[in-house]
Amino acid sequence: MSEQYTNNFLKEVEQNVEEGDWVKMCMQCGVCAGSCPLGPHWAHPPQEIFMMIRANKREEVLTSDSMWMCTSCYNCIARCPRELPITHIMHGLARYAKVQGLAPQNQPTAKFGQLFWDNLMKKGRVNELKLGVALYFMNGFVEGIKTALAKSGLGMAMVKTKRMDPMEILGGHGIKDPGSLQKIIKKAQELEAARTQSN
Amino acid sequence: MTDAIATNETIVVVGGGISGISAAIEAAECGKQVILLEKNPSLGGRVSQLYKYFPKMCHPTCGLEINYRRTKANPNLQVYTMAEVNKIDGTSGDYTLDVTLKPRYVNENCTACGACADAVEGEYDDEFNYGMKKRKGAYLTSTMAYPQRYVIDPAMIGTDDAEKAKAACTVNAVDLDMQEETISIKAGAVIWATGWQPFDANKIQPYAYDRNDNVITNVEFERMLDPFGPTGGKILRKDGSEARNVAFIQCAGSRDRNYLKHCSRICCMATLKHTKLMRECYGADENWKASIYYIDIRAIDRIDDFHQEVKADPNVTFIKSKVASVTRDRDSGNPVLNGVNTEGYHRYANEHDLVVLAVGMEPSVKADQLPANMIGDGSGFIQADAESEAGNGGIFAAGVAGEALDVNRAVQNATGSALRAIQVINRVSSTEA
Amino acid sequence: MSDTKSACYICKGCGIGERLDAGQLSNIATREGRMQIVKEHDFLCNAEGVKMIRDDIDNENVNKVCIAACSRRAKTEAFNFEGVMMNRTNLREGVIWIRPDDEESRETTQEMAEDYIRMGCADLKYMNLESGSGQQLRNDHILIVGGGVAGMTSAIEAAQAGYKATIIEKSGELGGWAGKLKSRTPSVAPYADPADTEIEAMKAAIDAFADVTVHLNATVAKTSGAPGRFSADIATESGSIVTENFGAIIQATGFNAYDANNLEQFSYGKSADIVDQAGLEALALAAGDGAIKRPSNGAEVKRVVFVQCAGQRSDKDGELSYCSGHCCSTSIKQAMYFKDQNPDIDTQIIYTDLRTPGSAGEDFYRSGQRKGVTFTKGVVSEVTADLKVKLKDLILDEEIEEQADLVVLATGQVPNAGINIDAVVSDEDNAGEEADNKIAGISVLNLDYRQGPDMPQLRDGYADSHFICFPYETRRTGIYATGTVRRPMDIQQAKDDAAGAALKAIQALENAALGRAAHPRSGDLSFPQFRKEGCTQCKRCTVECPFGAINEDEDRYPEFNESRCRRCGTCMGACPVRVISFENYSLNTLGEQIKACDIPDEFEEKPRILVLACENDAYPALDQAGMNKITYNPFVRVIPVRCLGSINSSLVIDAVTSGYDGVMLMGCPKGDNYQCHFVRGSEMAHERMSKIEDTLKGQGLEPERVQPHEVSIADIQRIPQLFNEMGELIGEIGMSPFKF
Amino acid sequence: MSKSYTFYPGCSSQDKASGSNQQISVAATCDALDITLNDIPDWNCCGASIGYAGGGELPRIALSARNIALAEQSNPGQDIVASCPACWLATREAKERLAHSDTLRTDAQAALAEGGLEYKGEANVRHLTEVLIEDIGYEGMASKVVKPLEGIKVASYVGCQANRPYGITGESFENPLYLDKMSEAMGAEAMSDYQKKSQCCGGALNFSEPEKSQALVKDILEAAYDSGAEMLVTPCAMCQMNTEAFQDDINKTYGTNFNMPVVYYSQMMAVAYGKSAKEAGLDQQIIRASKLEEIAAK
Repeated sequence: MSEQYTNNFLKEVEQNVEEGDWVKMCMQCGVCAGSCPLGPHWAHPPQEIFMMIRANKREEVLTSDSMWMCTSCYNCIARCPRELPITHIMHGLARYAKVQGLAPQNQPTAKFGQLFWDNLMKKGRVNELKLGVALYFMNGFVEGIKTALAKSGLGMAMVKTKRMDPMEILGGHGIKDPGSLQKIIKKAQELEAARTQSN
Repeated sequence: MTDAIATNETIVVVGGGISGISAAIEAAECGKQVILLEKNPSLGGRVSQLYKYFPKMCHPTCGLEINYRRTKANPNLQVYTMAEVNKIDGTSGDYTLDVTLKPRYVNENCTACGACADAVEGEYDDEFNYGMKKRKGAYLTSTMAYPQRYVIDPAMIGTDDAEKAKAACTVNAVDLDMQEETISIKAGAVIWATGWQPFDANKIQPYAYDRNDNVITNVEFERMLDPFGPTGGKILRKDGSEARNVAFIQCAGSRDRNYLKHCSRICCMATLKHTKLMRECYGADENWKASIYYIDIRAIDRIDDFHQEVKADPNVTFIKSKVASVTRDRDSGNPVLNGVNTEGYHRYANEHDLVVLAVGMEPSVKADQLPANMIGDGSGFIQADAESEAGNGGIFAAGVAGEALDVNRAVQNATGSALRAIQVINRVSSTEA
Repeated sequence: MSDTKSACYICKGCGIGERLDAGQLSNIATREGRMQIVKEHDFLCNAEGVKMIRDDIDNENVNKVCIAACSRRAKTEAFNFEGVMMNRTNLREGVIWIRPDDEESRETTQEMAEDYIRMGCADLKYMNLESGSGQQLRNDHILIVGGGVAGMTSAIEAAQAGYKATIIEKSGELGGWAGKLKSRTPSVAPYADPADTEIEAMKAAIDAFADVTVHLNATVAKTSGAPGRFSADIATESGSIVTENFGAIIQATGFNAYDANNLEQFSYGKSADIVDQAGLEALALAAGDGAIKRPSNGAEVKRVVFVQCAGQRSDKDGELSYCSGHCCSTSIKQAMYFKDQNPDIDTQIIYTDLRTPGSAGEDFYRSGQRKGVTFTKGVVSEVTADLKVKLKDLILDEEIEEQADLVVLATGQVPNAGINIDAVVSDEDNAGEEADNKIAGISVLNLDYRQGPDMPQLRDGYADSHFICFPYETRRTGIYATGTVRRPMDIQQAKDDAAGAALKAIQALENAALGRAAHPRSGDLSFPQFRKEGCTQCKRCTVECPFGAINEDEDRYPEFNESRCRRCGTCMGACPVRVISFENYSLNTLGEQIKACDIPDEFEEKPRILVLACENDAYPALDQAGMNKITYNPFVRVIPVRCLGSINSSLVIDAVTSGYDGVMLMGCPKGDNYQCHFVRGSEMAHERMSKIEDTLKGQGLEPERVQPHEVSIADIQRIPQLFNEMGELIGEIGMSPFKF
Repeated sequence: MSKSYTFYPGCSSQDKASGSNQQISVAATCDALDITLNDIPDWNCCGASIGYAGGGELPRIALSARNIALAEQSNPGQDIVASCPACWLATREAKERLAHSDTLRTDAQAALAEGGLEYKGEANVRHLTEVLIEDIGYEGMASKVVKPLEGIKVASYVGCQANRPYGITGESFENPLYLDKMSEAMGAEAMSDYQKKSQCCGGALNFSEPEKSQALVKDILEAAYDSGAEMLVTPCAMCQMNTEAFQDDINKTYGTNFNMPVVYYSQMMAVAYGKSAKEAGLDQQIIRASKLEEIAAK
């Protein structure tokens, strides 16, 4: 109770979240909330999340599924009268929640995002087939079969139109030396961890 | 015309809106020689285009009438219309202004009898009504116009209408050969009162002003309410139907880093006034609705009572929200406002008959475009230089040229600027005495 | 009156010649108007026409000129003859433009014009040249009451213009509230940080001016006189009274802080850690560059909450209904005191509408956010003595309770305008407790005016000022209110305002020296005089003068103070025995115009409707009706008047009893949002008309034959409509029985 | 004379990937316009808009930094051009962040050093449409047309990332007109009244939150039909995939019967420039753009 509106969480966000030091600049006009294509699916629209951060509602914010609704359409950024990089702050908050282990369980975008990242990390380029398959089986084997069947029509169409290659399962695109890229990224991850508490 | 009779004890006021007029008259009534320069054919500026003032709901022309009478009665005050300043040279107590006088094509013989206007046919956009109405090529800006002298639209020169106007004038007032000329004016001090212009609503793309006929600006709405305005005092949509469900979008362009970063101060009060005018307009008929979408209602100081009165009006709704976008309803084609009421997160998509954008004020001449070296703030308003409150040497901003102000504050500010100009003049005369 | 020579010039331009029989008008001017010279001209306002008039003035000694042409509002530059008496007979906007150009209208239109010629000549006959009172004095010394930022600024600005100033400050030092601030909100870009109040610099500047005198711990014991010759008794520190003369007065008596003890819900007074904004400034000054400490225990403040609109914008009894304007920026500035010293201190501002207008305001708001000040849109319901802040968070839509260790209440400004004289006056009728409270208060000016010791007040106790077009115009000529006594404002606005007030004071004393009237009849040299032998000492003129221009002398006769007078003529309208007049505007000039108009006998079925129209609004509206060619009833005869206040009931009664079928008084809107340029003129006229109803009935006349109306300058269509309605009414109730 | 740029194709544009038809048509178009595109050797994925979840800030930026470093190494002085809006955006964003933050720049440099690379950040990062509009111009594009796309009514679906936050200089975020102008330069008829030009299609969330984003796609297609269009044209692989590939699902969900071809502006241009349907990648449409094919066959 008495912790209401102490700036602890705001400071935490400013230190650890991508573009987090912009949060304090919001003037609660709500143009972001009204501009988001998935707006209706946000339990807490961006402007409200900013207010919650100032109100020190750490748990509520980080366990929220809202940030994961961001489609990266940049409408909010384009319209924000205070020039807050809202899209990036939402990404940053989502990522931070995930790192803190507070992101909602089975949040599909959180999972897919991780799959995507792991996928590209393997070879330096995205392997769409493997990504697709992984996506289908994201919620377990049985679910996966269902999805796969449901989507097989699409899969076939993609294959038919040469926009998907079944052979990719055996390899597919990639950069010459994924190892060097992985080194670079590993270093980047270490440096970022050092800069924030996100480890 | 020969150069104006002016010395380095003359005060030149640039801009004939309410601030410029006030500064000029107040100084002249202290016995100073004053020259007032206005770029339009008549004085009055933006206030002359307003139908009513907040908070008294009285008519700007009422105060203008008194000011014009004071002007006519005062031999110390010379007025030049259609005059623009190109350059100001010199220093405090000794300036020379380089001024261009555009041809009016009507000389001082004019009696404002209107014969020329009756004689011509061609019609042109009426800037006084923000182009919502047409006017003749020979015209008087309004029946309150001062000087009460007709003017001929340069676009009419060379047409048959021009000759018709000349032929119709029985007092040899129409002079089609009038040429643009440049004069130089001496001055001891200059008061810069070039005022403001409404922010260009086309730039506010989310609100579709450029693509939706039923999205207009607050200054256009104001013209509609004037019985002699484009709609004869009715609140109409482009298609001629009455607008009874009107949305007002505050901070349209203001408080927004994408457009104007400053708060324009007057827009909240203007919108509150507009809801009162809607009530006046629809009278006993209760079938009307005004919705105000706002971030903060800035009805500063004593006039907050005005805000309270409007809040008490059952037909007026306040929504705490910066509208995200204005779209069109698929079936009715009516404008739809999309956004979120941030007082507890309520999403809306509201259909209205008419949307009024409360566009803000931007300085007509930005500080960095001035013909003399003056300091501006980040928004293009002129500010006093570091050394003194007294301003940039002998050049002083008055009214909205210096900050977004309402009429009352603009006049106050202009009166103070008049004194600062007089201080310079008195210093000059004492050293030369 | 003996050596006058009158001339009438009839213009035939702008269609007047075609629409009217000018020859006939000339005959009337000569025969009935008794004009010694009558000339017609095709284009009177051109150089040749004007020369014709000028020559008659120079060579024929013409000193009374009747210009029968367009409205007095048109071509004023052309018809401008110094030193002669002149009037304008409006044949264009007033006759041909408001009548249809057809055969059947021709006769009535001509008659209209003929009447106006008769009236113009009559008016001229009784007009005299303004002579003034001979009271003019020049005094370039300005009395400034109040040594706060506004008063100091007025003094400095006046001195910089070469005028003398004397500041009377009731406290022991200059600076007022601003002097008690650690810093002020910034007035120059980038509007990012608290700025120096510059009070010390201003004090130094005042010391440096030889012509600025300062009396500390002093008050004004008595003020008498008028612009140009005010006399003030100054009760000085030593207790002695110093009497000095001044040309004009500026009242810069500022505000008192709202008494936060009224705000029980916020526990002010129950904890030392709950302060108002002034209290916070004191703490900040005490802290210097160090951390601000909690008054209760001297511990460093970790968490400060600012409660905006504390006791303001409220409908609660004893709280302020208005917004003090500066408090949002002030709280931001005060939050910066903490943040600039130690960014880890939590500072929260709880507001309903954040009001930081303009370019400066919005930049300062952003700067506050950048520094980490937290802004919460919410309503604080309670602050407990142990500093729990209970609020409704309007964004997160929840009731919450927070723990602060310092609470700052943003309370409002209460004007210090002296005694509410209207309350006093109204109490002569009904003395009640609540009225007594209103009277409570100490006079700041102690005017020895018949109308009371201080300036009239507006709602909420703010000192008089016409608050849109003419912010400085008060009902006490030559006395200007400035700063927070006039309207809530911040330091920058007060400085702007004070510079303007200084100009008005300078203007007032310069014009007083020349006997020229102040706004709105600026430059008018006419002056009210009265016939002592006729006066019954009824005091009406003194009471009704909106500007308190009239005192009573030791013999209880009215004493007119020229430079206080605004020349509206309300006194002339008030006088039951008709003894007050101006040289060029009197019951005679009006009465004779009314008489001069030809009244056909009732069988001709040509009624006469007399319209007395305010020259400020109704008359310009009629001109515009003419410009828009809006036609109206041909039996209307319009006389422009300075103000409806100048209309004496006897004029109206004379009119209806001499055959006019209707009389209409066209004045400005009255009441709280009055638009009357002379404040109460229009109101007085309505009162007077309501009082003559019985007289009319006694004469067997329908009261509706006399109609006062509130009209505005924009009633271009409505006024002609009212004329026509009056015409119809007369059709219904019949012509006046008083046609002889 | 030929114009040369360093080219960043991006994952989806690879052979047998979801956007391969874009790559094919881009090649054909550039060939017609005498534009030389030199691939960034050994480019890697940009991390796209979804990379944040697994990647975080610096690692994501490092991905783009590597591409920029490689580009500057291989083709010094050349602008980096991407055809995929996501690739363009990620790369340009990374460049700006690195320019604005010394911390990020130092860290990124340190990371790249692990791969023996050095980041300069001098090259401009541009989208192919920028190149076409600014370096070739609408007249320039029109001048190469051999088969005007007469009678084809297209709705320009600009989408998000080709439009916000950077977009094309001088264009509006809410109502961008450049695709209309390009279509008209090709002789097609642009439906100027198209209301969903810059409406989001759900992007990557089409995979994780199909129902939610397909609701958006439904509006996009519906508005296209409302505007009288018979074909959607887009600059974005993600948009193309989302608006074309799921029309069946949407028809099932909403009982609509959408069947609107969705092509890349580059496919449209390739046809107008006289390339074959195959060269224009039209054989890879799930919903055949038959009208374009007809013209191509002429």
